[in-house]
Amino acid sequence: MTTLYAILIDGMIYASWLFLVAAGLTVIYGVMRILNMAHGSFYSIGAYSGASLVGWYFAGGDGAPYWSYLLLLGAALAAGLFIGLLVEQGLLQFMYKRDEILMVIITYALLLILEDATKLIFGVDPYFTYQPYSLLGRSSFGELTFANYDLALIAVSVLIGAACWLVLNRTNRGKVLRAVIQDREIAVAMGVNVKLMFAATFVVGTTLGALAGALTAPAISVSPGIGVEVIVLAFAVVVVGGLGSIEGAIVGALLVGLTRSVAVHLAPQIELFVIYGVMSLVLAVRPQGLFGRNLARKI
Amino acid sequence: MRRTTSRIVPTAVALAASLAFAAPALAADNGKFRIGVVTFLSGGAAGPFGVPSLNGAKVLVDALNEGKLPAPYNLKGINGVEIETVIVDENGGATKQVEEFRNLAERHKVDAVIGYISSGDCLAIAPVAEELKMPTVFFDCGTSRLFEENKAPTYVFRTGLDAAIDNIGAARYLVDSGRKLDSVASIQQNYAWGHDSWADFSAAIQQLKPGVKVATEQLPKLFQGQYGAEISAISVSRPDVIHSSFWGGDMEALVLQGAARGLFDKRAAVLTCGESALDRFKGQAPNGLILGARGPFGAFAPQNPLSDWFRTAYRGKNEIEPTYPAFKMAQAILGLKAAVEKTGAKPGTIPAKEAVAKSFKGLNFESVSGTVQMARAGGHQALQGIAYGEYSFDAKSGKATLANVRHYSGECVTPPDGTTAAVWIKAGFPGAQCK
Amino acid sequence: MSTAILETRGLNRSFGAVTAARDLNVRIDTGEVVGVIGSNGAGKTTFINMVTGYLPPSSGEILFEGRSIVGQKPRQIIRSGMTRSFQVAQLFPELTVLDNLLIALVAAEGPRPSFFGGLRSRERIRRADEILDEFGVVRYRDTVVRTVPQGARKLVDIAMALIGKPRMLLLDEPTSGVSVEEKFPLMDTVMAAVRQHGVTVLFVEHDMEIVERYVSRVLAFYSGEIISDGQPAAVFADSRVQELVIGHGHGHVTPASQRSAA
Amino acid sequence: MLRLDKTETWLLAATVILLTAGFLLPSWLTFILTLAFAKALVVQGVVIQMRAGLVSFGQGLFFCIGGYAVGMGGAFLDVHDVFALIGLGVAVAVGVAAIIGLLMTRYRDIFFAMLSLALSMILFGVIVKNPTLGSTDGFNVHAPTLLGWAPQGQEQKLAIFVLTVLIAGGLALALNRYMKSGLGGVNEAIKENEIRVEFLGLSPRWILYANYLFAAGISAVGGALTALATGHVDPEMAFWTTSGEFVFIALLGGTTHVAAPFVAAVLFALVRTYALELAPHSWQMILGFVLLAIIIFLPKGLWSLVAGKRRAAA
Repeated sequence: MTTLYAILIDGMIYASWLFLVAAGLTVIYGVMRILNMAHGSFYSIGAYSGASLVGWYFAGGDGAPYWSYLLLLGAALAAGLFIGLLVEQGLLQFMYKRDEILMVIITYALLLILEDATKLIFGVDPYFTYQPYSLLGRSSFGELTFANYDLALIAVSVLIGAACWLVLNRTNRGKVLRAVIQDREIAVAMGVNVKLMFAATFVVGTTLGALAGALTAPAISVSPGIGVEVIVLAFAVVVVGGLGSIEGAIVGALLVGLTRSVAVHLAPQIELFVIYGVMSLVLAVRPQGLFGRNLARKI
Repeated sequence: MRRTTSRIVPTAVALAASLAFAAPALAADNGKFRIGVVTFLSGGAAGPFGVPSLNGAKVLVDALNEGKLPAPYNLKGINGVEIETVIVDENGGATKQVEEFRNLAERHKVDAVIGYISSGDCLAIAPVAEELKMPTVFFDCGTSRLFEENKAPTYVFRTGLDAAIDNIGAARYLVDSGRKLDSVASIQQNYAWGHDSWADFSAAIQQLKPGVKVATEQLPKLFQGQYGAEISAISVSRPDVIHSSFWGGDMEALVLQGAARGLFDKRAAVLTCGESALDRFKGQAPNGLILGARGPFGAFAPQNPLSDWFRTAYRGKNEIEPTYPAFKMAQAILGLKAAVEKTGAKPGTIPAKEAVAKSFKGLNFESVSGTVQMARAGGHQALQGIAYGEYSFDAKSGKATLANVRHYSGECVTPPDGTTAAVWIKAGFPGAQCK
Repeated sequence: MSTAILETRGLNRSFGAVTAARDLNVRIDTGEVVGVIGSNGAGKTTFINMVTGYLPPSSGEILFEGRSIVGQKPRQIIRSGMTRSFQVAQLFPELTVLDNLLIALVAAEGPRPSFFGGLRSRERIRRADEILDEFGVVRYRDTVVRTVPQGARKLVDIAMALIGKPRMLLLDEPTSGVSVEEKFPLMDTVMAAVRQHGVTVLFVEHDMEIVERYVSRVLAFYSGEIISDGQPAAVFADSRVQELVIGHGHGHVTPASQRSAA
Repeated sequence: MLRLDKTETWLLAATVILLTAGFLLPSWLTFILTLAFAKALVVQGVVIQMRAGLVSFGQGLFFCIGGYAVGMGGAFLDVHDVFALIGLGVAVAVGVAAIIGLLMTRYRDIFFAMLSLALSMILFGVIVKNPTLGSTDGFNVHAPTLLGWAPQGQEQKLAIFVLTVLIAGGLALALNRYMKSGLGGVNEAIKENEIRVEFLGLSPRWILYANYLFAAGISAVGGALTALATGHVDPEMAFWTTSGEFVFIALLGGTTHVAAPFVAAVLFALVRTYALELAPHSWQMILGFVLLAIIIFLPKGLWSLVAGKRRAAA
């Protein structure tokens, strides 16, 4: 019994984290058809800026601790905006003619660069900024205790998921975006400023990545390589859900998150394979992912 | 397109050739004692291990070149020869490391190599070091397989301890501290280090306290960072003791998340690599958390002129206390220095590699961790004790110290030659001398 | 009494609510040259796609030389002797015209191309040059297809369809996207080649002059149905065809060409 | 016909030059070359798939199989002859490819890339979970024998270099034939327009399948030679970043000429070694910039440089 709801809560927490990590990736792919390998770097940059800013804030000592949450968000936004604009304006905008797979490789190069850049800027010592995490305290369900911060994370990712979905499906901007997704040429013909759309989307995507990092930072010890670790995870989630679909990312995250937590509780031995297992399985049955559209070519 | 090979083939060859001739120039024989230092500068192991060890190396090498060390190491550099280091990033896998090792030996013409944190790299490098007759000192990697597979070493030495000792020591500490110890939960990173550590610990604890139950065995992926599900699983299994060989960021994350979720309330937990974060926990780790340092290093290192000097010098350069990786690196360098100088080559000269290897074998030398005897694996493996203690944080001073420290002599926790750790534990530690 | 080479019985196909083919019963005899007319969305291309196995029919029977080919893959149907060309020429844009033909020749030699036998064998190049000559596109021999004009691309597309020595050839709007002055020369070349190989032809066409000039029989499609079938003169005289097809047909010649040019 | 075309003559020449060079160059360099050529064979596997429009981010799967076949053959099956070991690796790799190829050939573009990545990561997981295979530490390869002859130390390294150059040369000839063969042409055609290939009466899937098996085989040879040269295998071989490196080298050289991957692999090894020394803290960044530069300025790889020069000269 305990195990059951442990599985559920753990699954939910992990799933919400997975979604946070995957959201930016799927948004960018959905609009720009770029499978962004550098997403992990945006995650770690967010984590580092969040951690260092908060760390600096608490090092200063006096100052209401609760402001640190705003600092986390601020750091994420700043980092996301900066790096997003830098990469999009400085590099990607000249590459949109290239085919999808080449974009993957371009972003792979970006990953290599950003990983070392982060290292040069923030050093290799792990950042350990626990305050925002321990600040919220814990709550107990029967014999199980959970950190309120983790539970709050669920709320946050629900909010973000809802926001993305609403923007895409309920606003004019979103409708225009979907037009761009459907057919770039026609959108251009309709006078949509695709360049702007792309820039905006990319920045949103990177910011989401950075946000995921910043929100994770207090719960972990931020050290080199965390970015690379999340890429493959995020890919798995997005591919399972269907590339470019927010709904897909949500379902993918839940599926992977819950399956994993079942494995951890009932069969720790197979934990390592769960994610790739789920991914290969889904792809084998439904190549385009659960929510992916596959377009037969017109001849 | 076809005709183009005509250009590329010669270019390639020319390029290769030019490099070949460029090589000696690169390894200018400047009469300095060249040491290849290989440690993690990138990836997850850089922060907790790589950089502290590199800082340790820098502090020591600079001081040696200035002849600033206390006796018996007051002879300048190594045997009076100035030391020059060639630093290599250990990141990137064993294949790449073998390639880089050959570069060090044959292109940079180093006189010795010190390094390697990853057991995989040590296993891959050992045979190459023997083949190239290159004195090589492994300062940190802990795999028991190192000298089990490389039975008759000549040029390979390890001044760090076998990981089996961490876990035998941990088991003894738990038993001796007389805690309630009916069930043990395990959480290890899912790779060789974690597997081996748990295998040794569970075997040892079974020997010392028969009938201990295993509550759960968790094996999260290396660098996973999120341990929510694992922590719940452990809490649900209600163990008396938790054993973990986690290191670096993963360990800090586990402690933080576990503490926040009361994982360590009313139960003991032992972290075999915990000491490396002693000053980083800042009270986030619960008092009473049992920490190890993979030997008498870092905060466990005894007071002696060398360790006092090292602590001060390290603090002076890096504003923080040296952790165990820094101590282990220092120990490796001191070992090499001692070995070279014991060859009796006249000061100011670099003795032949054979001579260095010969005098390193079975060497006794003073180190930042006390006296080290190269007394295992036929004189190629350091024999030292291990210590464990409880984390205790003083909120007022904001300083963390170690309480209830227990030391175990090398003879107590180290298998004698001719038997493997696993066999020795199973047999009930025959010949172990513990006071 | 000539024999049917292609026959469809009660062929139906619908995309969701839209019916692209309703109860099509067509019988084409060996040696015929049949034109298919109809406004856009009348189901002409759908018909060809079903017959060549690109679209599975919702229901109905397709017989090629008496054997049912429903459920067969395009490649199987092609091998059994019925090939097609495309409304938008389907070529290998980054390869030269010559290489396009060479690959078609390799394909014609069998379903398992050789691992090590060179693509540019003397024999194949000789054949390719003959074809280039036959279709009057020699001057594009070594040009990358991407940069070759529409008309020539159409010819190469059709030439590749003929390399397999088919007994039946389906042409999907052979002149769409081709400039007015190119049209007749193009069709002349194609029909000459076709006659020389003695191939039965069915082609979809918007341009009524083309249809009138080359076909022996016309099928008029309207919203998935055949509303008229017979001698060109008779079909064109049909009032429903006048109203539903030709009216639209002409109206759509230009858009069609734009579409395929895009 | 066994008439050699120009490329083949040059390949033979290069092989001979390298063989002689092996006895003159310092051993650290021959070692780098050995690894580079072995790696280049894996890259060839990536390249022939790229020519068909598929980018494999999981070629490490077969690289690793080749390597572990050598290691395990020596450790568990008591097979020590290099040719037997390499053969074993190829057999296993092609066998595995024959099964998963049935699945893989259904995918294109990033789906192919992602799924190949996932599959090689599964192998990584399997090995990591397996203590008898040394988990992440891997294990050392037993000293191999060449048809009964058991060279030692320096001699052994040289023998493996010679072996690698000979095998690489031979495979280069075969690949050159393959690239210019009917099948090679059709592979490019599939990249250009798969539907047309189907409408020419061919089965793109069957052809991609054949291509996939071929690629798996070559990559396994590369893995086997790497294992023989380094004397050690570990799961890193199947990790996705390793596969990323192969894609990197493939782009560096370009897919237009059979010799490109070899040159690219050598350059890569040298660039990396020196980047590692000049900037031990930021060598990845250097690689990243090189890769970007290649994509932006030489989209067809270094080879276009040479080809371009030729055109200019002509």
